[in-house]
Amino acid sequence: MPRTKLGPYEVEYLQVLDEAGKLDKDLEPKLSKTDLLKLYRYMKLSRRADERMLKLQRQGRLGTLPVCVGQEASFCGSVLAIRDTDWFVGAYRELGGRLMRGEPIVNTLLYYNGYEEGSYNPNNDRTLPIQVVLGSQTLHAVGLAYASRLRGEKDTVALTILGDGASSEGDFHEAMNFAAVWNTPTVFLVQNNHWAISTPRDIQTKSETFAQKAIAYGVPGIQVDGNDALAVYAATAEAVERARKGGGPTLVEAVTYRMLMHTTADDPSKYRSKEAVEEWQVRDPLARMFNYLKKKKLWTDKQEDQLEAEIKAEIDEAVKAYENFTEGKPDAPFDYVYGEPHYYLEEQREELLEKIRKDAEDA
Amino acid sequence: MPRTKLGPYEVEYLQVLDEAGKLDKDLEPKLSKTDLLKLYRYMKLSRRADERMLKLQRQGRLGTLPVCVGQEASFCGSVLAIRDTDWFVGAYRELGGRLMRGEPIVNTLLYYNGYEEGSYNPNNDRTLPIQVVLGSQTLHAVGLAYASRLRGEKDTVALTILGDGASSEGDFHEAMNFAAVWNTPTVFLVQNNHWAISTPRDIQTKSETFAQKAIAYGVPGIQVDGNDALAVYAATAEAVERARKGGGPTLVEAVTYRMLMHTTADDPSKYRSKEAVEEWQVRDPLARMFNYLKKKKLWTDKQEDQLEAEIKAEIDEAVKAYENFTEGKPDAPFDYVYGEPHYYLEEQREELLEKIRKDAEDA
Amino acid sequence: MPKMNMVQALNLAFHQEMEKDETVVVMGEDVGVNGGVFRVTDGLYNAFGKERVMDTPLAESGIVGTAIGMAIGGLKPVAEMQFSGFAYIGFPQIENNAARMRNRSRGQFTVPMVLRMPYGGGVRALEHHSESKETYWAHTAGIKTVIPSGPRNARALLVAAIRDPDPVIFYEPKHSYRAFKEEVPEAEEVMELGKAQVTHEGTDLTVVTWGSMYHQTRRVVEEYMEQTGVSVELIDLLTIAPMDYKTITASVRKTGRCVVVQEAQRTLGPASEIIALINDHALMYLEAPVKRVSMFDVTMPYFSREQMFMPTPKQIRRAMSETLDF
Amino acid sequence: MPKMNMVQALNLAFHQEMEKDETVVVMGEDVGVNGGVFRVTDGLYNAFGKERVMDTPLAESGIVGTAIGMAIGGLKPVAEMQFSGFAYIGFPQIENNAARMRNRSRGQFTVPMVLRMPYGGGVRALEHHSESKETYWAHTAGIKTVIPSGPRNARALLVAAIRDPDPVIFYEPKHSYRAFKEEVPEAEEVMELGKAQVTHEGTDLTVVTWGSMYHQTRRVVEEYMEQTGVSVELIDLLTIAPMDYKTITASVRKTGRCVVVQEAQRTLGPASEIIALINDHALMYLEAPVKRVSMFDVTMPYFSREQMFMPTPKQIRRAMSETLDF
Ligand SMILES: Cc1ncc(C[n+]2csc(CCOP(=O)(O)OP(=O)(O)O)c2C)c(N)n1
Ligand SMILES: Cc1ncc(C[n+]2csc(CCOP(=O)(O)OP(=O)(O)O)c2C)c(N)n1
Ligand SMILES: [Mg+2]
Ligand SMILES: [Mg+2]
Repeated sequence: MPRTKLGPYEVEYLQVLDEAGKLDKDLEPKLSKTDLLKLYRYMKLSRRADERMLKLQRQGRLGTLPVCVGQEASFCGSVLAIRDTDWFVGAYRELGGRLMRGEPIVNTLLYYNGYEEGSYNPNNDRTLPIQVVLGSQTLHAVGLAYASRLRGEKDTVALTILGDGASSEGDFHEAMNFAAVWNTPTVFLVQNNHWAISTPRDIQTKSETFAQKAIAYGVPGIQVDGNDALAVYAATAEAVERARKGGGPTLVEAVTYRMLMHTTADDPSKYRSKEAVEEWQVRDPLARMFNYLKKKKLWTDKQEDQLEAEIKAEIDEAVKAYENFTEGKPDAPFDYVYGEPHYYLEEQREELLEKIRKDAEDA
Repeated sequence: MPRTKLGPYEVEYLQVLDEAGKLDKDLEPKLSKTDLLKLYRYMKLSRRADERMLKLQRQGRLGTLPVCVGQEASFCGSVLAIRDTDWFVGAYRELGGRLMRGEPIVNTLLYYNGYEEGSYNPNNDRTLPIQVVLGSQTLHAVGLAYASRLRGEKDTVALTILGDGASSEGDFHEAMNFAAVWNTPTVFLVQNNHWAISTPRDIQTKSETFAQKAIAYGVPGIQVDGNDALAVYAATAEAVERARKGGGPTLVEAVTYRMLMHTTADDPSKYRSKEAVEEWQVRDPLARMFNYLKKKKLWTDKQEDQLEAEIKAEIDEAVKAYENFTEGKPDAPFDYVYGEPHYYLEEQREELLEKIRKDAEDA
Repeated sequence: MPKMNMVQALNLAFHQEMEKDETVVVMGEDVGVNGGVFRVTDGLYNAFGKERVMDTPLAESGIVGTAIGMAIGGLKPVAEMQFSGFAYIGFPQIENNAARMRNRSRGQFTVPMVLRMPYGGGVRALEHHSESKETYWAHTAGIKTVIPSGPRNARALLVAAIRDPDPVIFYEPKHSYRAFKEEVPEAEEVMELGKAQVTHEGTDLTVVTWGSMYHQTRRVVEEYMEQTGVSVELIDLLTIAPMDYKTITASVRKTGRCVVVQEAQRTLGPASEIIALINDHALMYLEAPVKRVSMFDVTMPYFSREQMFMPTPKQIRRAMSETLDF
Repeated sequence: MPKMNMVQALNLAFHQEMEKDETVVVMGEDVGVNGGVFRVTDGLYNAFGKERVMDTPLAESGIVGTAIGMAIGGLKPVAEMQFSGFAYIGFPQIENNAARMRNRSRGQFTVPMVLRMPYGGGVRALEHHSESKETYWAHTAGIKTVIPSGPRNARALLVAAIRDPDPVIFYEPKHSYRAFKEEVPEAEEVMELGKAQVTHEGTDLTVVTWGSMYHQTRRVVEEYMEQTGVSVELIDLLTIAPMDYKTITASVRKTGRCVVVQEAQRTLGPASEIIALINDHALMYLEAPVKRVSMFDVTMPYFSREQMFMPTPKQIRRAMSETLDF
């Protein structure tokens, strides 16, 4: 008797619009014109905002920051698939996704200049702040999805984004497992951009794909071309739909590439070749969408110019608002230690204020 | 165009000797008579030692302890597949496996009576002590395997054992991932005994098997009948062989059952039915081995009686040694804080001794 | 009033709070069908169902991290770590997220959760089952660390912790779980967090302690007062952080002498902070050094040697005498 | 002697130690090809190869846990946590295993590993990149917690830490990584762990500090002495645990006055322990309360407000004056 096989276990791969601009009609998601243009707009806004922030940083006007250039399809495509009432639980490399959630650009600028004032989203209270501790947010997304279901919101889902590197953390494992066991409406999107700072994807995991990690938890997994906004949207939308209907979590891997440095503090020439990056240049998600929209007669060069101008104005305005920002009270951190005051903290607040006063006097 | 499939990914299932005593000749491992009898002997010794410890505990002569009844094939079969020079990194539910590693029974008794004196193995310095923190030991096994390889021990492997419950810990994920990426000679054995205290296997994971979790890491996985010592041996031996040859880690799932309480502090009637347990009674690993050996003419009823008597004597002796154990010096814990003394600790040692003296005087 | 041990009193708090507020949920390893390994959550599964009383997979970071999500999402999760010795696995989620979400989001998101865990020695348990490491939590801004000492205050503090708008670490002295009973009123009782309690007023010596050391110390104090006529002020700390130092320093200003009894290891145990606060606010009133009675700077020994390493009644008594005679 | 900053000095220690002892291995996120995000391990990958200089998957518990295995297995792993704010994820492995293996195995197995991590504020970094949480480690028996203050002692202490038979937490003040240079001898230098250093002898006031606060404090002290003629004894703690309290209490017995400067949050920061030890051994010599200058009991603010919350030079100076004038 031969030894028996268990399985087979499978995950899927999805590409709708390939890098040469070839469209798979059968797989094309049914997106309205409005949605398509919104998607494109935010991808572009994300790109331009990144570029501007990079410039500001180089001028010493912002602290260390990550940029998202090249990954716009992945985070904009996925965020397009959820509603404002769904939970969005990201990391830090999904600027356009956050902007789609209504986050003002100025908040991002404040955030990267060291102000808590910029680290929340005043326009959507179901978007968690930027998460620096890799992978830890994925558990929050499971808890949020659970809470929504228990509180009777039958069709709220939570979308969480993490990096290829973050998938190595124990928290990702525990989050996938809890989501599967509890069957929570949680969609996990791994942005596999091939790098975790200087660490290449192959040092991160030996598995051929990140999508197949779904098999460990008995849930569906799908790998998509992460530079193909239509594929990312379609896969996420399907996962969201399944989750809304009580079908539980899905793991989506978006294969993309980090085109620039990890953060402005990083020098990628230490660890990767220009050629590796160039290979990905031709797969640019923005160009691909642009061509698609034009082919579909939804977009013209003139509209493109208009959009660029609009976006520039929007970013200019945000930069102005940022530069006019007047610092809040110095003791603000004491307002956010506890919900109810404790005398010892209040005494310390007074000490801080006195210290500031005296430091100024001693000058 | 249809969406494409990735995979298929597979894991294997192995059973050699089924519960009805049917042997699959093609799969029967080539074990010498000596090895087979050794295997059986330790399975039996484990069972009897467990039974005696349970009795001692009920008489108040030992602290809280777990027993391993029903899982003997799983830990003895796997430990048989490694050498004394390999690393053994267990948890706490593998008594017979530890005894095979040369651990004196008396040490186990001392350990469960709260003495560090019993928590190491004087006869083998490649057996880590009992690990209480679930899953954390799996990472040690990866590091040990790595160290052995780097130090030029070309064919040393590390075998680590964990429970189904422990597989939910992030550490298990990280250990599997590190082992795979580093290609370390590490064999992971999940003893799936269906329970983690009161938590049934289905609340632990949604995946059909624990073996398929290997797919997440791109390494081989195999599920075996964990009450079939021959299958456990064969699967482990194969994994060990692969590891020795530089083929990297393997995940082995041994499907077995916790026949008794979690520990002596636990009352399983709170959470599981007698019927569920009875279902597994017929799959007893000891009976299966006994019949196999008899059929093979390697064992007789008379030998069985002799073995029982021998084992009883061995355990009696250990209990006597345990009862004659004279407590070591009270300040011993100070000897094991640091490898080199620090004056502050030495002062505290003096304080302890003085405290003991004065407490006695004040009596 | 019915007499209850601490397990029963905590269980009462759960039943009443979950009845009253349907956003309260309970989660952890074996807390559901089994009612928890110490039976603190007994009966909740049957009363409130598996959606509100969750047996989780075996993963402490997972428990804490999902509880954080639930708390942000409008629930009030009360999560159990089976023993405090395993809670370190959930610690990163507490330090990195629970303690910071209010500040990080400028109050947009808060984490009203409770993380309960049995701590402390004296129950003949295995390694990792006997530690007192409240310092790790108390040194973490943005959370509160609470330790009840008896059935009645355990119940009233747990209710307060559940209702508190912030993450509360609720350290339960497992040695006192079933050690004695107290009258616990059926009607709701809530105690304020962040407040110590003077349980015995006195003028000659201040003794500060908490958790399972409280009752041992109380017995020593009462016997001592009876035998010597010395007047001792005994303070049950109840909250480690934020610390109600004024209750302590007011007492020390009066007595001029102080003994602190802690089960924790010496270096950087809560006694160190108490001494620092006395230094800050009452140093010049001291007539003797503050005496700390504590575990030593060693890993908590296995149970055969555990008792010797923990503060003993005679040791506490000697510390009191020496401080008075200084 | 060549002049080096702390990064260069640490790098020198690595090169020499790895050359000398082939059981020394280096591991962590981005420590290999990239040489670490602060370049402390620069060049090691090329010099010693990827088997001894490992870029690991992104998992702190994995790094610490596998390092423990390596250490038991005969290597001397030096693992890096990219920032101390992420090291909590490795903390359970340290508390539960590294700190206990010697005791658990009665000395059969030991864990000669070093866990390095940059800590502290002042570098305009993101959330979680600016904490000083040495207390968590220092409250853990069985490990040593070491914090150098300058290039020369950083190098000599790292060598000692690598050779130490036990787990050492090596907290690197990232603010001082490149802030200044010192002469560092090419020839080997080793400093004893568990020993504080009196860097300035004095008679009127003792000032204790460590890590990145050391140099800021030193400047204040030197200026103060010059301007006022007061004689200050300055102590660089260097090891937080086990603490060399005698160097401190001997000094306080002499001066009668003490200021402790710490970057850590107030409650249960190392200053609390220093005050407790002064209480234990030198209380009656105190002519003024010990003054602690510290961060407040809040989450370290984002960098725009960070400096204000950390000890400032003027604040340190005022603390000295107030203590002298008390
Ligand atoms: C828990 C944790 N460990 C380490 C870091 C430091 N760090 C910041 S980003 C990064 C790499 C992240 O890689 P990946 O998850 O792939 O996301 P990407 O940056 O590529 O978007 C590291 C190591 C961190 N922020 N959190
Ligand atoms: C990290 C950790 N969390 C919790 C516990 C408490 N605990 C001890 S055994 C156990 C169940 C373990 O189940 P499993 O891994 O399946 O092993 P088994 O007991 O079935 O052999 C639990 C929750 C622990 N020891 N360690
Ligand atoms: Mg990445
Ligand atoms: Mg089990």
